[in-house]
Amino acid sequence: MTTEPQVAAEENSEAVANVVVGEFDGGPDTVQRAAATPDELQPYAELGLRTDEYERIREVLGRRPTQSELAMYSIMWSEHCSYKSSKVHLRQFGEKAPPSDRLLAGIGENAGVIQIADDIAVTFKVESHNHPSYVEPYQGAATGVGGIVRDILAMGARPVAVMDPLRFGAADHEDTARVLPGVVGGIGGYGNSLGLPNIGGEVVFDPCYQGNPLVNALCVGVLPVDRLQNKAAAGPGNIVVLMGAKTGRDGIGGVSVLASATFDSESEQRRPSVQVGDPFMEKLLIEACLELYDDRRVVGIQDLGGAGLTCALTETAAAAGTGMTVELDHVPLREPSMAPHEILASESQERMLLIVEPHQLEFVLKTAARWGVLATAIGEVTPPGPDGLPGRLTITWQGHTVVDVPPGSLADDGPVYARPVREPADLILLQADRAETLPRPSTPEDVRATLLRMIASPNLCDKSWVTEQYDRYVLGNTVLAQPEDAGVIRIDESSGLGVALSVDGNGRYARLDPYSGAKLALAEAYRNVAVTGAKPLAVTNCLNFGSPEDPAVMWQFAEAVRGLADGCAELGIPVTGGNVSFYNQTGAAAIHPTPIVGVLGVLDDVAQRVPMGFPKPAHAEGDIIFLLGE
Amino acid sequence: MARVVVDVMLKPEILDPQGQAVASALPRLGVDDVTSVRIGRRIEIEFAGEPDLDRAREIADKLLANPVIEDFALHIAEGDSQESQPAEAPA
Amino acid sequence: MARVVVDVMLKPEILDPQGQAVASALPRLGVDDVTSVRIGRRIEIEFAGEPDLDRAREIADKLLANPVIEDFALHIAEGDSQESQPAEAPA
Amino acid sequence: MSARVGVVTFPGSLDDGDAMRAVRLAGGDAVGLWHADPDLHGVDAVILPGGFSYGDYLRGGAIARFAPVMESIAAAVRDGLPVLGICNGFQILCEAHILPGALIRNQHMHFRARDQRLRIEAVQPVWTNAFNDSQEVVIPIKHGEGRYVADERTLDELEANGQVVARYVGGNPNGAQRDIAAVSNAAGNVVGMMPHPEHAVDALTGPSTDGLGFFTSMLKFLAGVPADQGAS
Ligand SMILES: Nc1ncnc2c1ncn2[C@@H]1O[C@H](COP(=O)(O)OP(=O)(O)O)[C@@H](O)[C@H]1O
Repeated sequence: MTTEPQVAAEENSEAVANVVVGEFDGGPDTVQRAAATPDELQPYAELGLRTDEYERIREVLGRRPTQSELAMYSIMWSEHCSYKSSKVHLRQFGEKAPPSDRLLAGIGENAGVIQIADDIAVTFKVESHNHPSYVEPYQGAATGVGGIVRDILAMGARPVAVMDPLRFGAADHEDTARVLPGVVGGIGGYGNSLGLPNIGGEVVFDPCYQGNPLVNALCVGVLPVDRLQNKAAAGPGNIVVLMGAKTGRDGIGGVSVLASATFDSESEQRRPSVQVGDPFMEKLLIEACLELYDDRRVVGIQDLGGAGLTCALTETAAAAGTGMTVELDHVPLREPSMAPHEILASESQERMLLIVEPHQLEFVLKTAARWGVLATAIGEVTPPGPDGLPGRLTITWQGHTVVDVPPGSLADDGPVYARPVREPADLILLQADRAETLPRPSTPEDVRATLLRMIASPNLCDKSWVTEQYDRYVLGNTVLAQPEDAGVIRIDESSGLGVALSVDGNGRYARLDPYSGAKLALAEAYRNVAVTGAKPLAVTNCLNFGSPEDPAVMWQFAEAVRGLADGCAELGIPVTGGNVSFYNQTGAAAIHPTPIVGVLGVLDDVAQRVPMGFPKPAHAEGDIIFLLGE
Repeated sequence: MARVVVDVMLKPEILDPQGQAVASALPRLGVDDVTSVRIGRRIEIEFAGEPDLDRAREIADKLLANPVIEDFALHIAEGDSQESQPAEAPA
Repeated sequence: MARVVVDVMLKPEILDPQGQAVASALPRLGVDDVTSVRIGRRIEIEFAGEPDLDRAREIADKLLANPVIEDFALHIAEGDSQESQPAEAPA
Repeated sequence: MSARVGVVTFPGSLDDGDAMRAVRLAGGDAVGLWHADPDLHGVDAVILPGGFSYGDYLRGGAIARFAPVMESIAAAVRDGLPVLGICNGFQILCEAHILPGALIRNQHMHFRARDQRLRIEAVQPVWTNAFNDSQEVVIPIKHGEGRYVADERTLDELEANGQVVARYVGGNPNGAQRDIAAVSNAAGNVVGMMPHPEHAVDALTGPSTDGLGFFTSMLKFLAGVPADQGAS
């Protein structure tokens, strides 16, 4: 699951925000009503669904969807939730991956989990929050950190560090002066308040990111192997608990087209797509969840991110093959007037969905209360259907059934497209303009001038204005952080066991050759980890691209994925998770294809790590410097 | 001396973690009848000459409030400091 | 609905860098006649029943303002949101 | 038997684990204290750790000051209990008026994390007896609201009484008045400091081991100070 809103869908919906759905006769659009009014027009196109997709929904349901169902399908079948354009390519990560017995959870889970000792595992993942960070840099970046931290938490891990690969437009552009301080402030504000050391990242400037800054955030967490959690809503009769912040109208821009007729244009504005983060609530949520895991109180757990309750309910039920009944009236609301589809679509932050056995409910509520976190039973797991068929998700609101769907149809069986790909027309020209043809500095003065220009360039200059806003020491296990090429943290104080992490990417290389560009990003991160003395074990990635509907972009994407998958196969380490961010595009201009690759390695004893700087020579005559490689 | 006061508050539908944290601390002070706390900013702008509302509105719009998440309102206040404003001085 | 509004400002002798930053950005907006900008907090407290000024003053005194560095003032405001308060709406 | 040192966890405390580790490395027994529990469990000293108690959205420490545990601490302080407030803990002590002054937003308005040089200005018996007069140490800072302010008279008094425990040198990171990084109460048993000595106790994970001195000072004090230094 990702928290990346789909730009195209958002733009669509704004344009037609005033479409009214049929007559509303006061009550909600129920399943019964939907069955009785098959011809009612529905604004599926405005919600970003194609006609054939809408037809498929009607087929799945055997009737038209209710308003709430339509909202749910539009979210779950969107690019960012369904991976409909990327799925066919991402499969290579699994197919080409070397076998590994260390992988406890892989692609498809909230984050990949890698065993690094008999009883210790780590989990890590990088995710994007690009578009929200452009709209509201501070909150967008802050909630980006919040979102990836919950992914890690959902695996059963205590989050222990974050990293933040960033891309901005030109350093001297006035909008960069708005975006950059906000993004850095948001990442620091959220991460520092959670007590997560920031152990590395990137700051890169390029005009291609002017309208589409990239805010990727990586989180790594640690868990005892036997505390691994999963999202399956197993066990009919178990209780569905919503824990954390109240639900408000955050981030429901995408479904605001479903406004009821009673909303006037003024309340129309009261539909922020900006989410505000509350790191304090998240910190409490982390502590409460970890206590519940340790006490074995939860059967399944899922974070709420981009698609809110819709995603969490359908994914947990689908993962177990069970059904679920949910009473939306029990969801604690920040704004009492919310309609059911708004509750289902809300992207309010700092929430988790828990599946607990009935006799554990009291303990769960007590633990939550002790940490000052709201926890509410909102539903129940129901048995699978007869003949091994999966169960159904039914959702009621004020006594009416507003949703009755097979959860797998939303979570797993979304549309899949093999989009057309075409090599960008300008690529040949770009590639022909080779570095060899550039003028070379020939005199010492030229060399000096070139060197000075390079040192002063924003992409190479000192990054401490950024990194000084991040806490690197909290938790007391940071062994290497800025300005090192890889971050190293200690996991086990007694043995010295630790991990090294690096995130790297180069959009300019990828623009010239996405296949090699992705491989180079992987190689760089791999090297950065290896030179600390760590053994690289696993890969995560965030693929930032333009519109998948543009065959040239899709070609870049396909090539980059192929390159990364091949590179991983050659190096013998698996991709364990990641995230795709499409539509990083201003008008027809896409950003450079920017695959960001994170590599995690393990060190048996962090005291043996090799830092980047040359230490004071141990011998009077000085140490010898070698250059390895070609 | 007269100043323009700009009050900037989060839009009502936007989560206000600050206000929420204060609200939930109140019971510990023995206060149980507060239903909500919202926290925003108060900005006092002093002009060299007459307080200029239009100017202040422009400043608020461009610099003081973040229109994505905040609303603002402004008014002219008399007196040296907040305490001596008749309308605000029950303290 | 009525609320109590508490305005908290840094004492005048305490440097307010945020206000200063705004003030020094103004010339770039073409504003040259502002002599000072001070930034404080505006806190809106809603009570279950009638707005309770004494209660609010107690909350302000104990929690909302730190007397070492801040002053506060309070008043009752009518209306749903800041914009519609008559007392503050000469804008 | 080694001294028992309580470390309070508030909701939003972050450096509580580090403070406990530092106590152990210095040779003490670390005891976790919970904000909602007024019982100090008979500890010999208390550390209020860094973090963002209750989110610190209003002012650092403003809400934590009302935690049940703080009432017990305020009472025990009057009886001479050694208390160290680090960063957020310093803010809490100022908000509770256990220490004079206040900590407000950094002058440059950014959160700042860096390895900071400090000069120990008061070798006082409880928390800094392990240092030499005017010794310079390197200890990390990391805060957004660390600018120490007080009125001039208070500042003069602090200086005159030797209550300025440490000052920033080589650059003031937050605009603190008179470069003040740490102060004590008049009795000397309570010290508040913005820098994080608990992050400078192990060369592997910190910029130095200079921070250890604060913890060993306190343990030495509890073990019984040499007569010539005298307890407060
Ligand atoms: N956004 C960021 N967040 C955290 N650390 C960063 C960030 N950007 C750069 N850094 C860190 O600053 C250091 C220098 O970065 P950079 O100049 O990009 O180095 P390099 O070119 O060697 O990767 C590295 O340790 C890097 O991890």
